[in-house]
Amino acid sequence: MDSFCILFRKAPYGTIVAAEGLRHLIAAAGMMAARAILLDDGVYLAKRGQEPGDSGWINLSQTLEKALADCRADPSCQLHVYVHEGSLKERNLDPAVLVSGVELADDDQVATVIAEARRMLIF
Amino acid sequence: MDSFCILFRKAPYGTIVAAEGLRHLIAAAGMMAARAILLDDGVYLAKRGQEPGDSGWINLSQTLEKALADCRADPSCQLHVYVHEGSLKERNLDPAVLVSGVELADDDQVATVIAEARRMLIF
Amino acid sequence: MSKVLLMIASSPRSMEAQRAFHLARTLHTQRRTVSVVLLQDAVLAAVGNGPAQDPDGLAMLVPRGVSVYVCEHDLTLRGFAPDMIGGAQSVNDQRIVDLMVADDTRTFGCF
Amino acid sequence: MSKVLLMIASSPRSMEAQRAFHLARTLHTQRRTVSVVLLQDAVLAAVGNGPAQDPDGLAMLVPRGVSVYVCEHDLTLRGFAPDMIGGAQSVNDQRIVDLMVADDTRTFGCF
Amino acid sequence: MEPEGPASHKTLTIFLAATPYAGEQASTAIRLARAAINAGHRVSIFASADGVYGFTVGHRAKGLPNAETGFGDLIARGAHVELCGSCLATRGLKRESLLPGADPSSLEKLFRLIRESDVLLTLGE
Amino acid sequence: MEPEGPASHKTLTIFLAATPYAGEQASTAIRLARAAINAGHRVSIFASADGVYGFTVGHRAKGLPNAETGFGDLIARGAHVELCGSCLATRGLKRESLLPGADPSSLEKLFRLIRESDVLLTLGE
Repeated sequence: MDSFCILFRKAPYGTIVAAEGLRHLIAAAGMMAARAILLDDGVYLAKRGQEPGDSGWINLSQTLEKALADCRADPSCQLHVYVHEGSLKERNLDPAVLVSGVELADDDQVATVIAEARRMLIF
Repeated sequence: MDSFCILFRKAPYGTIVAAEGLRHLIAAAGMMAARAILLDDGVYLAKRGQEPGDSGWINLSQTLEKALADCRADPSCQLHVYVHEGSLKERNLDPAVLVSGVELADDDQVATVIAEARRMLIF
Repeated sequence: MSKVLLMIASSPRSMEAQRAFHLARTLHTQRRTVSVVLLQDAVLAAVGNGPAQDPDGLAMLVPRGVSVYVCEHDLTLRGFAPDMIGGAQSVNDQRIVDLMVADDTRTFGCF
Repeated sequence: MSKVLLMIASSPRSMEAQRAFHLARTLHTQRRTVSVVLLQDAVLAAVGNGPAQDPDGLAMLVPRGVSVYVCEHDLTLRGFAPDMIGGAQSVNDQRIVDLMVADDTRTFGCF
Repeated sequence: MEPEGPASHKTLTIFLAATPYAGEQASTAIRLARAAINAGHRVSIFASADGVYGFTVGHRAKGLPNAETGFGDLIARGAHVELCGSCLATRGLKRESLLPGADPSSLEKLFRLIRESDVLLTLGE
Repeated sequence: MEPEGPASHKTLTIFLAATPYAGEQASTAIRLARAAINAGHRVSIFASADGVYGFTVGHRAKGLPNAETGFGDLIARGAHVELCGSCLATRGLKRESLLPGADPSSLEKLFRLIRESDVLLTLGE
């Protein structure tokens, strides 16, 4: 029950915040049970098909997807990424456009994940 | 008609932005016809009675009020500070709590001041 | 079930503060004990905002039994007197720390 | 009367972007020629937001005759194809500069 | 549940991601850290991303709180400070430009700090 | 109305108040400045507040655009860059840590730049 949680609230690229959250999530997953919640503009982090091209950015949704896949392949790794359904709906985003491995969560589930977290970083 | 305009959109102190806007407004008023618009959280910049105490901050609304008074005393100075009525109303702020020298403006007047500006800085 | 303390620092109308207010309501609905500390620009939520101005915000939390604490330093800095707030309590830094580290409290923030 | 070009970079739901959308409507009501360029997170206003989702935002500008241009670079970076937008035009950096420096245009931004 | 220590010996970790002059975040970190130390708690500050700019030297702030003075004072009072090392490298900040007592660190050390803390507070943009 | 020059010789001034790694603002400034220069326009960048951090040297950015490289390239292509002098002092940034071609300036010079420009664009937080 007592897990570490990272909250993603902002869209990727426009601010560094989502990229920073992702960097911390990946590091946390290697060390402890980690959960992430993507809500409000944070849901855009999981949008598949991002194309940084020669911008210098890494592809953030692909990095998230790879972290989830790597974790599934490692029995000791405990990582869950929840995407807030209400935020998707408000933005007219179909869950089908998200990278694989993320889980949907409603208001109630989001609040429960937060309340169960022993500590939370907010991005 | 062709004046320089500075837009204040954020509350003072929480971010540096309002203080920066004010610094630029005072400098601009010494060099050209300058107008400022306080709207959204920017209206809080003109709230009288700010008390920085020993925080290290200057009193921003007092600084604004003094700039307006100094300008009135100087016939060559052209400075107008407009406060958006709708933003005050949304925040339940009475115009009586504002420092002296500012002028109220409605949506239409705000849009006109902006459209008439030759150049605008946004804070 | 432990108590939850939400620390809010963003402007009341920002997405960040609105999300925190919404979360406080949901946690309260889950029958958790929820408190809120307002810091920085978030203190503006405690002045002049009746329910009519902000139906989804702070004003609905106080009547539901959510304790709302407002950073006195940040209120007076912005020109508001500590006695301007209805249903919320103005607190100094020491009291904020006490709330944050209280036993059986999970502190999350700043939103 | 010169044309007005508003450059918007903030997230569509932010106070900053909402203010810019509102300003565009008011300028349009004043019978000025208004165009909008969406950059950075503001490009998200052009994807998936029907009028039902955002009655006061971008979706109401296009039918009123406000030209809306969307930065192609920032759209594709975020995983959206340029053809996903209804009523808006995706543009490259060169075209954005052309719009900004066009004769008789007053460019204001970024909101 | 982990055992809770007595109220007088909690550990507060502040994760600071805002620049020193972005607004009030550095002041908030300093004020809360000072109050916590005064009450006998342990305080750690981990500066990340643009937060690392706060721990350079030579600031001459006018009209707004001097972050260098505030952070230096906290370090003198026993606050523990670590800075994200890769964030320093990204920004070209070298060790000799840093406030004494504010040392480059790593994500691994951050999560060790977090695990050892009773309260974790993020102060970002 | 001031006289408008031919479309091919406008002056664009970018007022940059965001840190180089706050997000996309520095990249936007660089991309638009580059496009403007390519089209034959003059470009000035005035960095203010946290924007001055973008014009230091030694950045080693990974996974996000390197602002130093971008700004250095712009200066090489003829972009004119000025930095708010008091903002540098506030942050303890010394001349020797600055990108060559990015010089400390003043509010007076900023407003001279603004008066001489056809388009003024703010890129802030």
